Amino acid sequence: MPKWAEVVLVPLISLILAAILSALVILGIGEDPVAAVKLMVTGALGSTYGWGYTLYYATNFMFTGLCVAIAFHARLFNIGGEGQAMLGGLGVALACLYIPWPHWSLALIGATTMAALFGAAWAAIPAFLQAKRGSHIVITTIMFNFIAAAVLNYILVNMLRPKGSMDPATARFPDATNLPTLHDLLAPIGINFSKAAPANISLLVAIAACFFLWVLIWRTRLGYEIRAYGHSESAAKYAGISPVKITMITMIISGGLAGMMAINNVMGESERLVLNATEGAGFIGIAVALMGRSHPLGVFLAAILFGFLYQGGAELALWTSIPRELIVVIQALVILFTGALDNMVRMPLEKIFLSIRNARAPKPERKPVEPAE
Amino acid sequence: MNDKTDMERQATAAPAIELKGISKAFGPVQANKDISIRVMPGTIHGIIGENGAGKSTLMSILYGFYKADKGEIFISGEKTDIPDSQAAIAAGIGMVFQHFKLVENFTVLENIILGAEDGRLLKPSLAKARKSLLKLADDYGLKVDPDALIQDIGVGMQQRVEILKALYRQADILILDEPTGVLTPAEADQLFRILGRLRSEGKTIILITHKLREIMDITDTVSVMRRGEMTATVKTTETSPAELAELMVGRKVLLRVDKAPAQPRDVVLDIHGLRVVDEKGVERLRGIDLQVRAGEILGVAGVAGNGQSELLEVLGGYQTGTGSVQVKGQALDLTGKQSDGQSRRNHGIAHVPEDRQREGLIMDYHAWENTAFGYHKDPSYRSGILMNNAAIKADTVEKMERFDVRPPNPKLAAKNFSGGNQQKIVLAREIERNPDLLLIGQPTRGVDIGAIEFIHQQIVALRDQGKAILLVSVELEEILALSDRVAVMFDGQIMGVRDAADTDEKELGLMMAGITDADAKIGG
Amino acid sequence: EPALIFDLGGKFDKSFNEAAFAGAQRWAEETGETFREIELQSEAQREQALRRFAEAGSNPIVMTGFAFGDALGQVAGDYPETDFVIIDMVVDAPNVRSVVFNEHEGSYLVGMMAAMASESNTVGFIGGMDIPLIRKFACGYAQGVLAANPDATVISNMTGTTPAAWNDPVKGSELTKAQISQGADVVYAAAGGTGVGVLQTAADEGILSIGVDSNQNYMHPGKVLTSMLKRVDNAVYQAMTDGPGMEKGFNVMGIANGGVGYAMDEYNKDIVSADMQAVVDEASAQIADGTLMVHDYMSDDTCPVLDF
Amino acid sequence: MDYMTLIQLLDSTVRLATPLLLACLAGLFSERAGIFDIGLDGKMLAAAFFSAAIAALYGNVWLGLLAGIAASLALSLLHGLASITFRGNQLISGVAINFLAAGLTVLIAQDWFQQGGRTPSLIGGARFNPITLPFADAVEPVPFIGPLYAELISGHSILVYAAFAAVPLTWWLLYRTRFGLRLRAVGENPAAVDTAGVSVIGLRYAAVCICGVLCGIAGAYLSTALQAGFIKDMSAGRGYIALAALIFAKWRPWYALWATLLFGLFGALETRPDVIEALIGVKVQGQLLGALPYVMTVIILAGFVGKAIPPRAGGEPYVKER
Ligand SMILES: Nc1ncnc2c1ncn2[C@@H]1O[C@H](COP(=O)(O)OP(=O)(O)OP(=O)(O)O)[C@@H](O)[C@H]1O
Ligand SMILES: Nc1ncnc2c1ncn2[C@@H]1O[C@H](COP(=O)(O)OP(=O)(O)OP(=O)(O)O)[C@@H](O)[C@H]1O
Ligand SMILES: [Mg+2]
Ligand SMILES: [Mg+2]
Repeated sequence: MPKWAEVVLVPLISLILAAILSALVILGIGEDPVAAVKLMVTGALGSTYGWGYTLYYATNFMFTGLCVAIAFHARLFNIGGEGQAMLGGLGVALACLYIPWPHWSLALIGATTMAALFGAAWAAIPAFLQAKRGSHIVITTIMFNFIAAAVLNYILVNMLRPKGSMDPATARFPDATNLPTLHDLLAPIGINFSKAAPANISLLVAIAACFFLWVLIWRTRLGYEIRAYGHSESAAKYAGISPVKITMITMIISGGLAGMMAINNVMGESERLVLNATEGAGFIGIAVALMGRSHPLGVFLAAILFGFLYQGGAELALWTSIPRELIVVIQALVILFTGALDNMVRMPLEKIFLSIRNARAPKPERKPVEPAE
Repeated sequence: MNDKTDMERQATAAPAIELKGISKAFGPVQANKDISIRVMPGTIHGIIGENGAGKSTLMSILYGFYKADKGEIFISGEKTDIPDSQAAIAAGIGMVFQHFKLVENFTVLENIILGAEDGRLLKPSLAKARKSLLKLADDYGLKVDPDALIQDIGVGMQQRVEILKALYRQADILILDEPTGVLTPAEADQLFRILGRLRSEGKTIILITHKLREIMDITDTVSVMRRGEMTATVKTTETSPAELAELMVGRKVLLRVDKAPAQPRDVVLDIHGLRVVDEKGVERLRGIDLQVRAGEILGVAGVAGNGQSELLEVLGGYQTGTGSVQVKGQALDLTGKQSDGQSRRNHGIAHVPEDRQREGLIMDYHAWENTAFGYHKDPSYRSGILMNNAAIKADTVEKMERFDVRPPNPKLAAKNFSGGNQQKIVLAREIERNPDLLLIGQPTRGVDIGAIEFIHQQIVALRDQGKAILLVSVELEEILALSDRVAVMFDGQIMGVRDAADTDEKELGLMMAGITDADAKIGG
Repeated sequence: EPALIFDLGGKFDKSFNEAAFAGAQRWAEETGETFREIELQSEAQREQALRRFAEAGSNPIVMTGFAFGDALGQVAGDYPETDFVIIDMVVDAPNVRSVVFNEHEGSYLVGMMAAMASESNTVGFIGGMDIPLIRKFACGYAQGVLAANPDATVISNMTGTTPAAWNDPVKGSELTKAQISQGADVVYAAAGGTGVGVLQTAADEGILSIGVDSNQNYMHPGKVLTSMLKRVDNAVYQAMTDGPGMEKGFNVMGIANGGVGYAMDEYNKDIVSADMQAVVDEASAQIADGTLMVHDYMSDDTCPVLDF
Repeated sequence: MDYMTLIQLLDSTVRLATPLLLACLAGLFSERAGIFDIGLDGKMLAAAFFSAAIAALYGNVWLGLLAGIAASLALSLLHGLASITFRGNQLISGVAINFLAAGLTVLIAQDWFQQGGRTPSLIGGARFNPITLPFADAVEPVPFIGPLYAELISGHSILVYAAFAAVPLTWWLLYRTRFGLRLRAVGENPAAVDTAGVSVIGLRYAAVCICGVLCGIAGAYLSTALQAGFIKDMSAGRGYIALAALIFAKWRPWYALWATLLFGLFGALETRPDVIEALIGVKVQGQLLGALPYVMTVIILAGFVGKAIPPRAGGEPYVKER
């Protein structure tokens, strides 16, 4: 099968199948699917305001998607992005609240560092347990999500909550730490981007992270070692690649990326740390990484798709009486068709392409027996 | 198509197996092309061919593991449909695969009854199988411990279990796919005695092997496959190894290693009192002393599992041990704390591991990425903090050319090369490093004749450049052909070291069985 | 057209948000007009929903839940023509009406009833997620219990620390059983969906329970002692009736103005004695006229009678 | 801690462990056959909804149970379709199923009952009621044994007894029958099963279906026995805890029992902070107490259980031809 079909056609057909099923569900609850899709598209992509929200969500998913993707390369399944992102939020909050930053740019650097450190630290413990004690990382990271929620709750309620506030949340960060939104960034070049939308400079950080991760995975020795370890632990040992080291480093990078999500939702959007800041973005990251085939570019695109679903779904809930759970169902169908059932699409496509190829080459010459990739 | 020769026409009985026009494609790969073959009952029929020629595929079709795209199967003259293995078993076919199909953490008995249980409960089935097993053991000398776990027994034993599985299912036709690849000479001999015995009872046997000696020794007829096609079927008595080799490879091949006498110089590798205890606490190496000099090949012979693997691993830096190992006078760290595969390479040690697919290569990496494997930190492969992929690719193209890797495409994933070519990629990587010491394990396991010849030449050439070579192989023939001196390992110890010129298979075989000179003399 | 925004718990939480919905519904039925509504699914949507409704011309915009405080503080200034009503939180802006409830007062009353109804002198409190607001309920309740019976014991548990604590009736049920085994024979649930499990188990095990926010007496007739009413419905109804141009500022809904109270209806009239009612009504009057002060946990993050 | 407190704690343990145990055994069948299943939670949730919904509509809890099993089975078959027939990624399929169940249950509940994603409360025959074992009342006054029998052993719903009976049954099925032998084999080396003439696909579907049935019972237990109705997300992550228990149990039935009882005990202890305080002498903060089971799990995983080796072919689709 040609590469373009693998990369474009298969996911596209899967998406269409998911869309058809979603439409059936919408019909099933007595609503009009065409109107719903129109509303979603105009709501999410029809204005800079919609784009602003779509990109805001996409930024979150890029970070968590990359978090899961890098771990996948080392054959580690990090389900703990949620907890790592929560701790990242804590790091951002501490950085923004207790350090008097003179300018947002410095604050961004400081907060990013803290977010990454906190997220990385939270991932490092399960990594250590896996590398040294053989504890199953899937389970420890799930447990660490729960523990993170408890720790964050404790700290917010008992330590960071301003006196008299009933919200388990920190105080608002000082103005100097407020990040420029896309409106601020695009105004100088004459684009009038919606002022209300939360998409902010973190989007650029996320895109940079995608690029750096791509370089890391495919252009550096560390990336080479991570992938080698992911493919074969025994071979990695032979080559002098330490499983302990790779497990630790990969999970630290992974947790750091998840933690960095906090510069978007905590620092960029709410400008304070609330209890439920991550809202399951860590779990969406799994779907994003899988759909993006663990490739940073794929993660980028999948994150935007999920951002669209989130924002489109919000618009649906805003203007129709369709329950918000419909979006959960649509997400599920997208994950199912593009992730789990993609062979259902690929197998027949492969056959079609093979027969096309055979039809083109009239007499199969005596080709060497080795397959051509 | 091959000429339907005389012999088959003369036969009066219907062939036990007849395949007609079998074709099979895996995606774009045409593994079998219009193959026809007849196998007479009560004979041993050999099939030879290069790696990837399609031998295993053809047999798997006969056994119902794969479905042929085209073609017909006749069993004892009757057209038989074999859509799955169940049908094959019902037709009296049993198969021992190249890669055993055993459940590792089941007992021997459980593996034997799997799929052939009597009734829904296990107890009666197990009891019955235990009885038949005893009888089969008596009849054919196939002794196994029915309660041992597969993961705890050696490969030779595992193969027995596979054969017993087939016999327990009352197979009349037995297919063996490269059965001797993992066996010691003694085990192989025993296997052939058993096969002879089975033939004499009227069973039909198909034997796939790369070893021409085995073909000549035991088969009645032999078919040659090349690139998915059947190129010839001949009577064994009417052919010669040289002819078969030529039919296989499509050109003349040299069947012996041509080498000048060694000119050993300084000691490069000096091992004293080396001990290794594995994770389970079992002592795998129990005080090894060995020296390898520059310009010589030291062959380590032994039945698999007697510590050779651990020896290579500890020297290669990914197993911990105690004792002293010096390379060119410098001590190696054996604790695993300051050392790993990387530091060994810095010491000028190159290592061709025993299992190329599990250790030597990343099967999903491109050939060029595998060329850098283990040397990915080499300065020449680096530009700044990034890897210099262009340099690696260029290097790969050169190496592929020098080692005649086919196809010479650096972008092909390692898993898409045949076994022989995979081995050449590993060899190219390690030999071209110009190491002071080359560790090399099972260099030609599962490799076809054409490639073996080439690989042996490369090893000898490296020796002639004055490098020290430690060769581990379970093929005695290979050890004797390549080595200048031979050490025999048994139960984690060195039983003795001999000059290759002064010893023979018989003596080494005894030592491999743990019988020392003294014993041998008393016994003999 | 007014708009109503529900908090993350969802419209049908059988308590807080549902009460708001009921108030809006009542307004719609009486006036024959319609209102817009949305259930949030994400934190980032708070501000989004506010802006979208404001831009679409909805007025007034009513929101339920303290968590809107921050977002409203950001948004209110941008839409000076729009009136906002926030419930459970104070936002200081000229076009915002803030409605807060003295839940501790209502909880105090039901606490007194619990103490009087208890035969074992042990009563329980089961909270949802452990946040200050819920501690405020617990603290008021405990004060009421001890006021009615200084020897009584109050057992207090929170269901959990994550939002899942609002939706875990199984755990609510186990907590109830645990409190029963410690002797509790009246339990007060302030736990959203988890409370459903509490009330159910209390009914199954033959003890009394106390509902929260809305009147939940009907859920197990004769088994629910009373419900602590938080008249979110009234607040919403009032806001919608007042409409644009309403009076802004800070509205405290306490016992004095009927904002909180306890529920009496046909389902519990047989289990609440006249004596009991008399005592509670007297306390209610004292709180209303300021002679009795119930300590508010959130005023200083401490509770004189209960440890958390 | 006195004896009655202990009995009460254990009683609570049994109730909390039951859904975990059923889900854990469900996962055991699936994973022993080589199909990883992180969709246990979703299946439980779907079953909880459909059993409560049908029980509410027809007033018959047995019908409800069947409906719950059917719903869970349908999701299992979906998982089978994705991971067996189409050789998809088993983890992603599980994630999708969890999302699907979370969304669909509320959507359908809202469509059917308009109660904000709940079912009406179940009454009478629409619920599984506790069963009093013979002589429980008579034995009650006997010291020690009496409370043990009357409080702890007697007085659970029939599904609890079914769950406990499922443990020896599972053990027997796995280790004493042909089906069990083949099932374990297919999770270790499907090629061995295939070449032995047994259908890998058939076996795996069978395992996945058993998993569906057990998850269905677990879900029905939540909404029709422990509770009297469905509310959204009521599985509250129990499917994940069951998975943790499965790894804890090293994929073995008896260990699964002990593991889920241990997790149940954690849950029970969480309802009794006073007992914990009495036991360890310091008051534990509420938020931290909630995290205790998870912390304990991590500690145990790190310290005492060592490497749990999953079935070797687990998670990998069986691919013969590339
Ligand atoms: N399951 C499979 N899927 C795809 N291609 C396959 C599969 N099995 C074999 N092939 C390809 O078919 C060709 C024939 O392989 P086969 O295993 O039959 O060779 P062989 O003669 O047994 O070689 P060897 O001596 O190495 O065992 C090879 O190119 C191989 O890569
Ligand atoms: N705690 C226990 N209580 C009762 N029976 C047990 C317990 N632990 C194990 N068993 C049973 O004892 C037998 C041997 O157990 P063992 O753990 O060796 O199983 P196994 O067959 O080796 O499993 P596997 O194939 O997973 O390695 C099994 O039948 C098992 O179910
Ligand atoms: Mg082969
Ligand atoms: Mg075992």
